[in-house]
Amino acid sequence: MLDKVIFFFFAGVAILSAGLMVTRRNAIHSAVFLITTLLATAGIFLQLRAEFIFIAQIILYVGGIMVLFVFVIMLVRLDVALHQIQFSRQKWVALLVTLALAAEVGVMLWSSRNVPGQGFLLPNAVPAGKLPPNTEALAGRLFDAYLLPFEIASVLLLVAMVGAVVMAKKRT
Amino acid sequence: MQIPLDNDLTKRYREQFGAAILDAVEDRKQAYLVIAAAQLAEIAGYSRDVEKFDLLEDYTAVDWPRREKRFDLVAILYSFPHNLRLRLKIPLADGETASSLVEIWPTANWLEREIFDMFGISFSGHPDMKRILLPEEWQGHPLRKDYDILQQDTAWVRENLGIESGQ
Amino acid sequence: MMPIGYYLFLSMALFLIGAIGVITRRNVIVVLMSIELILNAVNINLVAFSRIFGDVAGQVFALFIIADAAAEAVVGLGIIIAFFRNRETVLEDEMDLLKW
Amino acid sequence: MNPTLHAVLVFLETWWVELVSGVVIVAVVPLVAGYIVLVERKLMADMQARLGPMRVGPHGLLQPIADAVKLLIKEDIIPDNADKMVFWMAPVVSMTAALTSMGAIAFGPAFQVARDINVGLLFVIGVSSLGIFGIVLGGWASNSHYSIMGALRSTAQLVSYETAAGLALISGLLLAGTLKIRAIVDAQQHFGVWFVFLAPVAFFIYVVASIAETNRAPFDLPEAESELVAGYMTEYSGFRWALYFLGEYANMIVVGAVATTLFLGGWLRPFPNVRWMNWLDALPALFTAAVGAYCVYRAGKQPVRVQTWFMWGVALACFVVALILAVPLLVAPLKFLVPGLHGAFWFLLKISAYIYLFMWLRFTLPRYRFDQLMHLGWYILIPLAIVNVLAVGVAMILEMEYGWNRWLAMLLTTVITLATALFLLRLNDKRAAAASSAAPPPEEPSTEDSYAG
Amino acid sequence: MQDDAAQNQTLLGADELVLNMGPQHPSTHGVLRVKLKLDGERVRGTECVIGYLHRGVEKIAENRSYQQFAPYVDRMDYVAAVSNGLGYCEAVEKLLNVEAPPRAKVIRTIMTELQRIASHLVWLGTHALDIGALTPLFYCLREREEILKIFEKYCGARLTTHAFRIGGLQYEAYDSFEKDVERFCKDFERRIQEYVDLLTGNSIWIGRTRNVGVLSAEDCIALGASGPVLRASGVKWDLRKAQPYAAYDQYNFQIPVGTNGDTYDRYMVRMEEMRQSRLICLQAIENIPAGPILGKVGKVLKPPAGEIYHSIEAPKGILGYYIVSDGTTQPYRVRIRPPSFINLQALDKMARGHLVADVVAIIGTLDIVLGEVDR
Repeated sequence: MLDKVIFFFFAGVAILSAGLMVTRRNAIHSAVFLITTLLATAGIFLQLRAEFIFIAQIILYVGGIMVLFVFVIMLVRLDVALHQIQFSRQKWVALLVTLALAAEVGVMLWSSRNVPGQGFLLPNAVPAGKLPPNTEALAGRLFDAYLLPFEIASVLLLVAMVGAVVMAKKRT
Repeated sequence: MQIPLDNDLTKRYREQFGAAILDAVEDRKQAYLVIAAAQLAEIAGYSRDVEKFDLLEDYTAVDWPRREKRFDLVAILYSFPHNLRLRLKIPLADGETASSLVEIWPTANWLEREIFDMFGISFSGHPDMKRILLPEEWQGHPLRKDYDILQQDTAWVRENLGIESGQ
Repeated sequence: MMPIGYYLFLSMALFLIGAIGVITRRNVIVVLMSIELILNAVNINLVAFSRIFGDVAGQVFALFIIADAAAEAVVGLGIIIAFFRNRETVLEDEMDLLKW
Repeated sequence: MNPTLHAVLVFLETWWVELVSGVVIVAVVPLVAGYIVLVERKLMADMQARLGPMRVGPHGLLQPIADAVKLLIKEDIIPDNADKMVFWMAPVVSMTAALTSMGAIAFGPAFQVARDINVGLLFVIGVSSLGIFGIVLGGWASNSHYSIMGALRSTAQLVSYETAAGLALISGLLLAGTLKIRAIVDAQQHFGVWFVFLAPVAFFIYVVASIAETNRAPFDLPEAESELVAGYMTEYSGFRWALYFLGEYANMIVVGAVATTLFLGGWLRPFPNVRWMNWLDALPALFTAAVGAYCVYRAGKQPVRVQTWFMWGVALACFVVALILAVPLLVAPLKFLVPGLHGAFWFLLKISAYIYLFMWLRFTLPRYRFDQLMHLGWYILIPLAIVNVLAVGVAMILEMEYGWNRWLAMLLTTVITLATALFLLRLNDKRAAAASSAAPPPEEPSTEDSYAG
Repeated sequence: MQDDAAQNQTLLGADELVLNMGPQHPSTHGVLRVKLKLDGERVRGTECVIGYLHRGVEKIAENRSYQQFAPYVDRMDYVAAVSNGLGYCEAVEKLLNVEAPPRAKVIRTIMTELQRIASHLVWLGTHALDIGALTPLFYCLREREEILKIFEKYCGARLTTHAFRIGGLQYEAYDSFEKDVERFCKDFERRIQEYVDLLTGNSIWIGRTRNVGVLSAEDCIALGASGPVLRASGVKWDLRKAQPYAAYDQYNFQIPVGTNGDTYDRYMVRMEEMRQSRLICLQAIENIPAGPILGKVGKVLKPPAGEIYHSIEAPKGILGYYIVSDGTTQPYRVRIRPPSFINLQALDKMARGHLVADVVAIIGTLDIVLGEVDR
């Protein structure tokens, strides 16, 4: 019962603010709504017992990337871009395509609804009690099975940092 | 109290500039030279470089309305090496411009702007010749003797408040 | 733990809204934000399935996606600043010259 | 009884402790923050040979309430072309970030809202870092030139010092081995010594970084009165401004709590495991009793009758608290209460000591310039923090693998870190000397000479 | 302010941003407006807009008698009123060829040196406050209070004292004058140590003041900067030694000199000056000569026609009086050489290339008082 309440609250907030994010004219407003979406999805991660991803989402996504976005929006004076039209001409084509996609996935989800095992022949979820403590398990898996991807990710971040600094440097 | 002065300083000035040195006087043991406005720049340069008066302590003016050459520019020089003070007085007629001393003593910049603000004497060669203390749109120059202290007030009151100032 | 269908539906919805954002918006910054939204939608799926199987691999992958999203946002914004400094605009349509 | 009512009862039955603690935090913290402001003003006055607020209530004790009422009824002005929604939201974000991060802090073994999040400490840091948005959006929304400059500066400062604080905490967490707040304090109990003695440099870096993170003392540049008038808070007035202010002080409590939990042994009394130091258990009760006695002594001297009554009231409150702390010690059946109550006392004592340090620095040190501040952050603090993390790691391995004595390993690594610190400082001085000896910026021949001196 | 903000394009844009500091600004020591031409944070140029406090003192002087004008002089540099009064009284005495009696000269010296300490204390407090140190201000005000008590006991006023008269003094030194001054000087030694502990060794203070607002000796002399600003740039010159007035020739004291003329050197020079003033006071109260306190000056002063220029070493710099008399009881022209006005001119050369926060420190170190700048 509690799960249902929490899930529908967070899902509702996420979808609503995502929709608002896309339609706002002012970039700062859309940034603020994106932050609410990210926080709502973080809530869903918490509900899925994924604490580390929950906190990683808050620190990295909201505390890191979104601060960057807001910083750039403030630096790039937007009153210049504001009164230019925000939506491109092929708006209706895009809506049409996404509606078709939505209908297709919806029908597939809906038709499989009453097949036993939620339609995907999946085992029932592991009861919450037997889940290993999240951070320790994640750390264990990350640093033995996925050590190489971890190193590659760090190299990727380094490349991104150097690239950004070179890109944004004032041509003096 | 004013006795003509004739010491080696004035001799050097006279032999250097001759007629430009109109008068050399000592008043209450303080010497001052009256010089012609034309040679102001050279005399000032000479005083700083040769006579070592490296500090222009003060630069102001005095208004003598009844005299034909109405204003007296007064430059007070001080020499650090000799610990000596000298005053240069430059008589100027109304409307006549003096050559600016900003190149010789940069401190003259604001001092000349204040003289212009208060007396209306403008200086040729000054980088930024405009009023310094009073607002730009101020009419008249307060420190002139003929500047009535109420004149500005009545004009302003009539213009802004639309009534006659009762003073 | 809700049945998996709900999570799939939620992530699909977010993905579609992100796609609409990418396609319809002319302001590059909002396009970048929509891409972040899409990556986030993918994360929901990963974590949901990781929760069902009780295996942490999904969450590790989600962590890598967050790292990648960060790298992508940093470089994207770098380009935008460099571009804005020269052309005074952030609208996609005006970014049509390969060399200016 | 219909199912929803039943469900609500079940919900309340399992979560009542968390709910009560949550309500206490949201209600008590603004009051406590108000009184911290009063203590700060009184302390500043005392250090500056003056009296501080004396007018409202005896010795100014009702000053925070007066401030709150004033701020409530003050007209709050919204600048004309300000961004209404974001302008309203910014202070709220900054305040909620500070309060939610308090949810995970354990004020004593008993009082904790989010009971066992296993990312405890990370939650506190993550949520309190959301406070940046409050400042950035506040600066942006008020649309005045000064506040945008203030907002940009404080964002840069917060982001760079958060990195340093994070690294300092990592070296503390290495020792603790876990993120759960209760487990960290238990680890310190198990070690028998506070982590501040094992990783002193980490503690020092965290103190400096946390001062910068809460925009205080030598780093309070964003609202440096002299240049930017009030930084991002310029356009705010009335209760909105109070929200920002309370957010800053709540943030100070959060930062103090994190430092206490990780480095100063949370709710452990000094020398937790030493048997013959057990008399320290009596200290909390004696301390509050002493404060009560002092109030009684001062009560007689109050000029106004109301103030004497008030002092008697304060003295009574102190004695009651002292009683609560002392009784469980003596009465056997109440023994189980001792860790909870005394833990809370020690925790609050350490936080107040930490905040006293903040205030002390604010009264004595002048303010850094912005480039010096960023220079200190990036060139000295962050490299030092990284080296410290490596050093603590090496110390841990030396101790575990090679069986070195723990103290020896820690001493060795601290010495290494301090050596790198000196090297960094010398490098910095050389660089600064080189920069300043280069001729002052060349006099470019500006064409319009209107600025000629 | 709005028109300036409109000029600047974007924070990223290259062209300059004109930031307006003042006239209502917490750290401009009065009504001074400085228009800063900024390139990002760097100051490219400054333009001072002054005159908000202009009261036309020199015009008033032409309609007042010599004695009536004396109180106006205190209102110019209201932080160091006693030295203004001393300058004016000595100038008029020179005009009258009258000499103040020795007892008056010694008391005048003591009062002027006390006023110098008080003026430097106000400077130190506000300068430290601008750079962020909150505490020194209250320590300085506490000491200054002692000095103001002495002034109040002597002449009834604390700030604009009008303590001296042309020809000598109006009031005899009250009986515990020597004791008060001695108690203050004894106590002041320990107090200065408190400021030194708070600021001199403080690395943040050194960081904020070392190499900020550097002014070389040649620039100082060229720009006419005088007083502590000149001495901090390495010129060992003090009017009290070069052309002694009042009773300064009877006491020995050193002239503090700085080396590279930055804000830190000016701070050290002014601190040392406070110590020297304290020594002068101690030497002076040992033997205040007995005798009359007012010279042979009649009720109505009619100085013979002529002009004189007399300058003294005020706390801010050289304070000069050029008085022209035409034989009547009212001066024909009184010109006051304001040290703050001329020192402020050096702000533009000192502030170039620095950050906005430094401009605040530089205005503080120039120790300007707007009453004197605008007159």
